[in-house]
Amino acid sequence: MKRIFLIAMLVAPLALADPTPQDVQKLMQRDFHARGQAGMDRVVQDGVQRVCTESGDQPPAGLAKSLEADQMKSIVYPSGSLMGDWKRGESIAQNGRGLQWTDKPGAPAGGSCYNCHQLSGAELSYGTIGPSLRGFGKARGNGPEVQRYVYGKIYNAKAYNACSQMPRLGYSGTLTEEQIKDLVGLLLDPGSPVNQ
Amino acid sequence: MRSKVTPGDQSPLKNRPNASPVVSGPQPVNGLAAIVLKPFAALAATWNKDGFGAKTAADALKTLGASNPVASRDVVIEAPQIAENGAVVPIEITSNVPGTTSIAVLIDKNPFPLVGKFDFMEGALPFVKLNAKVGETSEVRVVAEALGKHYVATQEIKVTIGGCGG
Amino acid sequence: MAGPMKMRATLSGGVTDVRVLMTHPMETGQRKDPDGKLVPLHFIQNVTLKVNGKTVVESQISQGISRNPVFTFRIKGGAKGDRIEVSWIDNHGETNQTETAVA
Amino acid sequence: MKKLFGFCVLLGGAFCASLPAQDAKKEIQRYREMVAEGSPAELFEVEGEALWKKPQGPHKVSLEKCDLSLGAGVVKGAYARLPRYFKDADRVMDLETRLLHCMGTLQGRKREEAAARVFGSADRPSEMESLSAYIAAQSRGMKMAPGLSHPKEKEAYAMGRAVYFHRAGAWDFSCASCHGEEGKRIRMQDLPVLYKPEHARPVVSTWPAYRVSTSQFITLQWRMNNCYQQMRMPEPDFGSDTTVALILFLTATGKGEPYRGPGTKR
Repeated sequence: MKRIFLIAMLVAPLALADPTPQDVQKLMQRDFHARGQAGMDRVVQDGVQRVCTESGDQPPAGLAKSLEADQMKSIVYPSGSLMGDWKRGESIAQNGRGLQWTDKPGAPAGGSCYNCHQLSGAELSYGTIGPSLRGFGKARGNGPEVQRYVYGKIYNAKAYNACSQMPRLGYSGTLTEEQIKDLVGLLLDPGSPVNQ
Repeated sequence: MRSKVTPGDQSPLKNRPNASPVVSGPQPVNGLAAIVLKPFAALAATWNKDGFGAKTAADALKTLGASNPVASRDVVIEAPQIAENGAVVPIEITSNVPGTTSIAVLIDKNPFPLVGKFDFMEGALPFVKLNAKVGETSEVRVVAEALGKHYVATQEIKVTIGGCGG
Repeated sequence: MAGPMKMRATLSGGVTDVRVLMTHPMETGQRKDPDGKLVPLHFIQNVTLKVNGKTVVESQISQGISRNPVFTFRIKGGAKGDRIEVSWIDNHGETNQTETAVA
Repeated sequence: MKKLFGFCVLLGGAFCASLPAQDAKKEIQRYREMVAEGSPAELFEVEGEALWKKPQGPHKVSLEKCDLSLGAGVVKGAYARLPRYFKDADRVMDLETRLLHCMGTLQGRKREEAAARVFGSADRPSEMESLSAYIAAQSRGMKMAPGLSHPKEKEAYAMGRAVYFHRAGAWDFSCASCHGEEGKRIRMQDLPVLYKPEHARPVVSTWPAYRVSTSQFITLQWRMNNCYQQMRMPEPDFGSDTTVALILFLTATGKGEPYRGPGTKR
């Protein structure tokens, strides 16, 4: 990991006079305070965040690859089918709460999926930061390979694209294993509104 | 004092259960009664308790003697088809029906559909712009009264979720 | 004490446009406060518009009107300097009023 | 759909279209315009003016002598010049930070007391919110021109830009995660790309603003705070260098636009 930082420093496009991510982090450590479940540990960048900040989300290919491989190791797959209940998945996708200082610690969080993605055709209010997922399962089927990909992508999107804007919903502790399975169901179940 | 001079409190239809279902009959002029009997109109105004307490648009319209209004394109609703937030939905209403003396606004799906009734006199144009709460996707129903007859127009307003929802 | 009101009345093309803002919570009686207690029903019931002392619009409204109500009314004719008054009364008997001259 | 068609006949065909996505966007735009026409923001200006003139604190004086960068007591045009470096405090300050400063220096109020309730509620707006509405409104028509020449202003601008692109927190977000690419939106909300002048101009010229979804008047400090909440970060201190730097960066990016707020937001 240390070596990765050094390489990242060399490719950093920022001019010398500009504040570095370390400078920003130091200022934030002084200017922010813990509140509710949002502790000050969250201000400290991890390797992915640091490299992505330094490279403007465009790390060199080799570095991206090694970061992704590293992130892939974090994914914990449950045994058995990864397809949960799409109905519960839909309400998780609608819910935009979780991990904020205003959210009750321990209360079930949402995936905020509709904030960035189109899913069910019935929901007009969807975001476009991520790609549309309309008909996702219809186009790809719902075999074990696809299930594994979707589960992994939701669990840790950075394992597939180091500087993805998508949160690492499993890795960050936002969603439980069960909830991620329900979202897999929402995307892949032929009965899900996503695939109508 | 309030109940005695409140035409809206006592629906004329209650006294006339067999009133014509097609076009409702002439109504007492609320404003006039209020002015004559109450010098401080704003401080002791009429308020249609039954109408505002009604849980369906049909029941509310009954209290206005407007059970079967005639559809009219002269009642014009200017409102967005989609509202980003149901807490504030702007609705602009104009009645081009000659002789309009009042406009009632109802949101069908609200727990209490009737949100307002406006009586116009002395040169006020039959026009109002207001902000209403619309709890869920619903029809907006506007009923204008002119020369004792009632005219209606409706428009659907879809209520969506805006922002991060967190 | 009731919060502020603000009004403007402008004459243009032979029509006076009156826009009035009122400070009021317009509570539905169904909302819960942060402690989970129901906030009691509290809303304006009547809004009256007068021109030079004569009532021209009598409004009856419900809790279905948005918080901090805004109304626009129109009066045919009128002249600059006409006195426009708007008053309201709510279900607690609280009242407020404001006046302005047509500009 | 059948129902909708019925109403089409009634309304002379004006609303006959169903609602494909592109129309949905247009309708939302219309919704925003109609809401903005009747904004209660002005009610907060009235309240704010009264607060500006109200004697408060141990010194029992009003804020009327507060120097908002154009000299003691000059309100007209002051907001459009902020954030800016203030020599007496030796730091860059935005409007709210400056007001807090004046509450201390003029009114003799302790920071803990004055800053205890900077973000209000619909039921009880904060002093800071009403004051911001009043002071910002006195800059209507003036071009946004924050301070960018003093070394500390330059330093804050550079820091603000770095903060904008800095990824951290439980969800790995920077400001640019949402406000980073053109044509994107969250739910129905279009996302301005705030490091681009053409996007920043209409934004900085309409804050602070009344928010219809919560019936609250909201300030830029609140906006920064709320963004960090949604970014799953800890809470930034009110008026901290981080927030002021970010506000300076955004305002400077949108500079030159005539101020036309306080605005109305979703």
